[in-house]
Amino acid sequence: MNLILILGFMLLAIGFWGMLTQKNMIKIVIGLTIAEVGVQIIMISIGYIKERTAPILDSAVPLADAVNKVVDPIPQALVLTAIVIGVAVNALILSFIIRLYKEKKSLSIDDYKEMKW
Amino acid sequence: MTDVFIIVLGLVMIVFAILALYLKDLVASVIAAGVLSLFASILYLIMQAPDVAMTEAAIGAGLLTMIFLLAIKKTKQIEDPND
Amino acid sequence: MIKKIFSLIIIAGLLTVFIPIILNFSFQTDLPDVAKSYVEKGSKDLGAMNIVTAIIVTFRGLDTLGEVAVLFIAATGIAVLFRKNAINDKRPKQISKRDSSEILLTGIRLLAPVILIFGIYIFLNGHLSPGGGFQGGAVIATVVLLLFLSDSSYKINHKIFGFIESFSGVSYVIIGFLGLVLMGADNFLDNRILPLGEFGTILSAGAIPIIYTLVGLKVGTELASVLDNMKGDIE
Amino acid sequence: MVNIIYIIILLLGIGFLLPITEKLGKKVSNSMFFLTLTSVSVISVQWLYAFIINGQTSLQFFTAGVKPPLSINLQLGLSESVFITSINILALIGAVYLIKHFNNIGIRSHVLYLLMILGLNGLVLTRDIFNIFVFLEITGISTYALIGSDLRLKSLIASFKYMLAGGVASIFLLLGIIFLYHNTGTLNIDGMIAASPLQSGLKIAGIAIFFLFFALLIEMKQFPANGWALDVYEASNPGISGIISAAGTAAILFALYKVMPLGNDLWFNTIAVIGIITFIASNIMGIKQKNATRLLGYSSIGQLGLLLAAMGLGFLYGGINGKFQFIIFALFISHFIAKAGLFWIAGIVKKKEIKSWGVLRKSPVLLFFTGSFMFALLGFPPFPGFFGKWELVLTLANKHQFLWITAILLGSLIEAIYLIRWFGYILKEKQEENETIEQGATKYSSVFILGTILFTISGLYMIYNPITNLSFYFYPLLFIAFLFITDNILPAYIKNILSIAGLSYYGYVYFNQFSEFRFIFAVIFLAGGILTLIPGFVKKGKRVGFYPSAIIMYVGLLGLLVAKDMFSFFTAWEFMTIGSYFLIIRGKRSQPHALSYMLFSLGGAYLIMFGFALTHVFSGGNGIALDLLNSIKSNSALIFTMLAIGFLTKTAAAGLHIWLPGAHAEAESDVSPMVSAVLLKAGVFGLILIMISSLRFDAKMIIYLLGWLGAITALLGNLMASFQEDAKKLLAYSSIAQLGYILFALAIMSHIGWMAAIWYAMNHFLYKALLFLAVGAVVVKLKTHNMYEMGGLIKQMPFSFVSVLIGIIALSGVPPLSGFGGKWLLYNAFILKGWYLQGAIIAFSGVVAFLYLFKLINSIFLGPVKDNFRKVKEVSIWYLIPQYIIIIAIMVISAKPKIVLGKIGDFITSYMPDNLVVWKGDVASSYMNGKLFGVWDAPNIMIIIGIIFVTLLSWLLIMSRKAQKVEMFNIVYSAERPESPQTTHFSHNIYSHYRKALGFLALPLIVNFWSFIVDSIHSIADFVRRLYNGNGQAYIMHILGFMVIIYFVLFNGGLF
Repeated sequence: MNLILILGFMLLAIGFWGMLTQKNMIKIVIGLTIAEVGVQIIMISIGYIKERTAPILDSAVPLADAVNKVVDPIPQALVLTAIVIGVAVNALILSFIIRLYKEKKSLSIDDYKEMKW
Repeated sequence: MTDVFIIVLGLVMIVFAILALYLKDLVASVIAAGVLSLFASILYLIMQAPDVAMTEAAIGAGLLTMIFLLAIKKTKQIEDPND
Repeated sequence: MIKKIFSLIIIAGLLTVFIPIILNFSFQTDLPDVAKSYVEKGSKDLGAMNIVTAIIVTFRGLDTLGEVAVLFIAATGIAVLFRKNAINDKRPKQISKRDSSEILLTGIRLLAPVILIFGIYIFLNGHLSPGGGFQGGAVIATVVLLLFLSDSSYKINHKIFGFIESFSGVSYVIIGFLGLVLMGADNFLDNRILPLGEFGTILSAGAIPIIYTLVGLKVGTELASVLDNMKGDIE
Repeated sequence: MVNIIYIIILLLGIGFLLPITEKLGKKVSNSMFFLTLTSVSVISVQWLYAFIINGQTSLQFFTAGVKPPLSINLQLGLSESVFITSINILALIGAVYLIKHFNNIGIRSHVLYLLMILGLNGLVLTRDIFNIFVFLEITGISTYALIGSDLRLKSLIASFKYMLAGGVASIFLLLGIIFLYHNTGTLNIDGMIAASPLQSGLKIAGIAIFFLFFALLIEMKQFPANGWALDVYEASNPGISGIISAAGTAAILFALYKVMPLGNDLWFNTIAVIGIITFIASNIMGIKQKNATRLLGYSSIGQLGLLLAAMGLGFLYGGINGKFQFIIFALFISHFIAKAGLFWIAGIVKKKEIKSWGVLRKSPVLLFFTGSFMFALLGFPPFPGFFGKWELVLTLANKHQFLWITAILLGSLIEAIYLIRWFGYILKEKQEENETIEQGATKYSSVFILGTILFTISGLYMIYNPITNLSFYFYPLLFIAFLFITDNILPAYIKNILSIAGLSYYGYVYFNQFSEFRFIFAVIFLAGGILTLIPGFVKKGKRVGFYPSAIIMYVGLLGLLVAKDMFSFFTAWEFMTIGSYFLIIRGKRSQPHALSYMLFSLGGAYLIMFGFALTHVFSGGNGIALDLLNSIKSNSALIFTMLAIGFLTKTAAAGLHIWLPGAHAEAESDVSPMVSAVLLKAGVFGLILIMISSLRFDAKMIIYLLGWLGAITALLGNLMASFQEDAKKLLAYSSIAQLGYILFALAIMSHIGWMAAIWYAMNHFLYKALLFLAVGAVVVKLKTHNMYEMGGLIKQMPFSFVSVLIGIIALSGVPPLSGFGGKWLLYNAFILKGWYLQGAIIAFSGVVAFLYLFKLINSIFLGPVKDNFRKVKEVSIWYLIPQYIIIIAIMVISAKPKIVLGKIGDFITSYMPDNLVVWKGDVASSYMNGKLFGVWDAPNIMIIIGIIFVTLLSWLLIMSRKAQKVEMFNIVYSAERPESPQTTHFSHNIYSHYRKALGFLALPLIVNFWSFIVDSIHSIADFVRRLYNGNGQAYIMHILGFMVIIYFVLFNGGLF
C-alpha cells in the first residue's frame, strides 16, 4: 500500500513542477492545488489501517471493539481542516489574479516584475 | 483487487494532473484539476475517510472549480502561446 | 530553457528527499494512543458517533474555530479586493446576459430549496454520519451558485447574508465561551454544555449539532459571498 | 487573572461581529475595534506583570474539557507573556497609526487586522503543532489581504508572491506535521519532544523535522528564499510592513523556538548557519539599496537572521538557558521597536529614495526618533541590543566560538554602513524647500509612543542590567535628555553655560578620585571640554543638536576613566563614538567623512569588544573587571593586537587614518579642537591601558611593530600636511603625525619613552587646541579653508597671529616652548633604546613638520593682504579667551616642566622602574649606562630664547618702518591673466619640489586600499542581489532550491 504514498508524492512533484514551469498565473495556482491534493493524499494514507472501517460508530462497528475496527481519525480531521484552509487561500489568490489582470491585462507571471533587487 | 484499482486510479489522477498543467484552454485544465479532485475524493472513500471525501468533493472539486471558472471568466480563457 | 533545466534539477532533488520517506515508510498497524482515546471518549464522553466530527468540533475545536476564521478572512479579503469604491472605471454596467431558458430557470428555482435542505441535513447529521458544517455549507453555497447560473442578474441579499455570517460566527464563539462560563476554565468549546442526549439521535452529542449548524451557516454564507464578490458587477 | 483564552474569544468574536456594526457608524465600530485591542493588551500586560513582579510560574490553559494530548492547550509562561505583550501593544499602537488607512478601506480591514493579531497571539500561545499551522494560516491569509487591500499594483504583486511562498511553506509544514504525528502518535509539542523522534532512529523522523523547520525558515524569510519578503516590505503600506516586520517576526520566531527542541545539534548548527548567512548576505545587499522601505526590508531580514543565529547557537551551546534568553530578548526587542518605528516613519516621510529623506529635518522630533531607532538597531548604548550583543559575544567567546563572533560582528559592521549612510543623508543631504512630510496626529503619536517605549526599556536596561552597574550614567543621561527636550527652546548660550557647569561639576566631583594616568586624561578631557566649549558663546540662536551630542561625547570620555570593568569601558567608548559622530557630521560638507569616521570607529569598537571577550575568557573566565587585562594567561599577543588595532582606529594610525583629515577639517571651527585635541586622546588612553597590561606578557614583537607604525605614521602625517592647501586639513594631518609620535614613544616601553608619550599627549592637546581654535576662527571669519586665498592677516588679527605663532613654536619642538621637552625626551628615549632607524624617521619627520608649520603661519598671516579681506577684523573674543588660557598653560609648563613631568615620572616608575631622568630643580638630565647623556634646562632656555626673541622682534619692528609695502600684484605677472587665481599666491604649492622628491610616500595607497574594499563589497552586493529578479516564479524556485541545498549541503544528503 505504499502506492498511495507514492501517488501523493508524485502529485506533489507534478504540482511543484507546474508551479516552476508554467507562466500563466492561473496554471501556477492549479499547480499549487495539485500539490495540495498530493499532500492531502499523503496525510490520509498515514491514518489508514488495512481492513478497518471509517471512524463512524454506527451499527457496523460495535462500540466496545471500536478501537480495533476503525482507521485513525486524526489525520482525517487534519486533512479536513487543511482542505478548507487550502481552498480559502486559493480563492484569495485567484481574486488577486483577477485584480492583477485588471491592472495589466496579462496573466503571465513574467509581466509582474516591478520590484526587484 | 483494491491494489489494482488504486493503481489505475492513481495513473488516471496523474494523467489528469498533467493534463491540468498542459492543456492550453484554461477552462479545460481547470476542469481537469476538478476531475483530479473528484478522483481524490473517491480515493478517500476507499481509504475509509468519508468525511474527507465529502469535503473534497463539495469544496475541493465543486466550489474551488467554480471559483477558478469565475476567475477565468474575469480574465481570459486561452493561454497566450508566448505567455 | 535554462529555467526548465533548473526546475528539473530541483524537482529531481525534491524526489531524492522524498524517496527515503517512501522507502522507510511503514503503515500503522494499530491506532496511536491519542486516537484510541478519541475513539473511546468521542462516543462515550461526547456522545458523537462520528469520531472525526467529535475531534473537529470538540477535541480540536480550537483548530476548527481557526479554520472558520480562515474562511472568514478569505471572504473578507476578497470582499476588500472587490469593494465597490475601489473600482474606478464608471462605465455604465453592460448586462450581457444571455437569458437562460425558462426551463432551466424554473428547474433551478425548484431544485434550490431541495439542495438547501440537503445541505442543512448534512450539517445537522454531522455527528452521526459523514459530513458536517463545512460540507453542508459548501452545498448551501452551491444553491447560490446555481441561482447565479440561472440568472446572471441575481443578487444575494448582502444584509441578510452578512447578518447570518456574523451572527453564526459570534454565536460559535459564544458557545465556546459558555463552556468556560458553565463548566470551568478548561472547558472552552466543550460540547457538553448541553445534555448529551441519546446516543445516535439527531439531538445528541451536546452542542455539536448546534456548532455544526452555525459552522454550516457561516461557511455557506461566506462561500456565497466569495462567489458573489468574484462574480462582480462589471462585465 | 483573566483566562488567556479570552484574548482569542475577544479578537475572534469582535472580528466576527464588526461587519454588522458597520451600520451603526464609524464611531461605534472604531471604538469597538480599539476597545478590543486595548483589552487584549491589558490582559497581556496584566499577565506580564504577574510573571515579572509576582513571580508567577508557567501556566497551561486547556480547551474542550480534556487534557492534552487529546485537546489543544495553550501555555503561558514568562516568555510567552513577553511576546504577546509586545505583539498586542504594538498592535494597539499600530492600529492608531493605521486607523486612517483602515477607515478609507472600510470596516473589513479592521476585521482583517484583528484576525491577524489573533493569529500572532495564537502562534505564541498554542502548544499544538497542527494548531500552529492553523494560526500560521490565519496570520498569513489576513496579512496577504491587508497588504493587497490598498489595491496598488505593487502591493498586489507583492502579496501574490507572498501567497505563493506561503502556499509552498504550508505544504511542507503539513508534511512535517503528519510525519511527526506518524512517528510520535501525538500532535502536542511537549508530547512530541518527550517522544524525542530523532532518537527513535527512524529516518522519517529526521525528514519530518526537516520539513517542519524548513517551512518555518521560509516564514522566517531566510536567504536566499526571501525575494518575496523584500517585495512585501517594499510595497505594502509602511504601517503594515512595520507590523509584519516586528510582530509577525516575533510570533514566527517564537513558534520556531517552541519546536526547536525537536531538533538536535546538527539542526541547531544548521539553523545558526542559515541565520548568519542571511544576516551577512542581506546586509551586504542592503548596501546597494536606495529605496527606503526595501532597504528596511533588507535590514529586517538581516536582523531576523541574527535572531535565528542567536537562537540556534543558544540551543547548540548548553541549551537555551537564561543567558541566551536574555540575549535573544535584547536583540529582539531592539529590532521589534526600532524596525516598526522606522517603517512607520517611512510612512510619514513618503519618500522613496533614501537620499530624499532630508525632509525629516523639518520635524526634529521624528528626526530624533529616526536616529534613535537606527542606533538601537545597530546595538549602541543605551539601547537593549547593545547589551544583547555584548552578552552574545561574551558567551560565544566562553565557548571558544570565535568564527561565530567574527561573523556576527562583520555582519553588524556591514549593517552600519547603510544605516549610518542613510542617517547621514537625512542629516545633511540637500533638500528642496517646498518638500514636506505628512502631518497628522495619529501617525506622529504612534511613532512618539514607540520611541518612548524604546527609551523606557533602554532606561530599564541601563539600571537593571545583570552585567554591571552603570549608575555613573544616570545623571549625565538625564542631563542629556533634558538638553534634547529643551533643544528647541533654550538659546545656545544658556545651554553652553549649563554644559560648562556640568563639566566643571564633574571635574570637581572626580578631581580626587582619579589617580595616575586617569588624572592626566581627566584634565585633558574636562579642561579641554570646558575650553573648547567657550567659543560656543559666539553662536547665536539655538544651535540645535550641538549640546546633547557634545555632552554625550564628554560623558563617554569621562566614562572611560570611571570604568572599572570592560563592559562599562566599552559602553563609554560607544557613547563617545556616538557623540563625536554627531559633532563631526554637523560640518557643512562632512557627511561622507562622518560616515567613514563612524565605520572605522565601529570596526575598532567591535575589535575592542572582541578583545575584551577574549580577555574575559583567557584570563580564566571570571568576571569582566578591567584589571583582567593584566592577567591574561594565553593568546595574549592576539588579544593585544585586537585591542591595539581597536584603539589605533581612534588615534588614526597610518592605514586607519583616512577618516581623520576630512572629519576634523570639515567639522565646525569649535568642534575641530574638540575632536582633534581632546577626543583622539581616548585612543591614547586605551593604548596606555593595554601597554601596561602587556608588561605582564610577551608582546615584544607586536610592540616593536607598533613602534615602526608610529614612526611611519609620523612621517606620513607630516608629509601629507606639507602638501595641503587647506588650513584645517593641514592641522588634521599634523594630528595624525603627532599621534604617530605618541604611539612611537609608547612603543619604546621605557620610562623615558612613556614620559615622552604622555608629555606629547598633554602638549598635543594644548597646542592643537590652540591652533585649531585660532585657525578655525580665522577660517570662519574668511569663509574659506584655502590658505592661498588668505595672507597678510597679521595686521587685522594680531592676537590670532600670536596664538598661531606660539602654537607652531610649541608644536615644532624648537626651544623654548614645551614641544622641545617632548623632543628631548623622545630623542633620548629612542637613542637609549637603540631604535636608530625608526628614530631617524622620527627626526626626519620633525624636519618635515617645519615645512608645513612655516607654510601655515606664512600663508595666513604674512605676505600681502588679499583685497577682499582688507576689512576683516580680529576674531571673536570667545575664541581668544580659551586660546590665551592655553598659551598661559603652555608657558607655565614650558618654564616649569617638572610640575607635570615630575608627577608623570613618579607613577611611570611604578610600571617601569628604569628611571633614567634625574631632576634638579627644573633641570632634567638623562643618563646612559650611568653616564650623563643629555641635559634639559627648561627655565634657562626659556629666558635666553625669550631675550633673543624680544631683541629680534624689536629690531624687526624698527626695521619694518622703512620697508616697502608689497601690494598684491607686485609679485604677479603684468597684464597677464593667471590660469587659476591661486597660483598668484606666494605660498601656493610652495613645496612642489619636495613633492617631486617625496611625493611617492604620500601616494594615496591607503585610500586606494580602502576604496578597493568598498568597491568589492559593492560589486558582491550587486552580484548577489541579481538573484532577486522580481519574478514570483523564480522565488518559488529559490524556496525549493533552498530546500534541496540544505538537504544536500548541510546534511550531506543523508539525514540523521
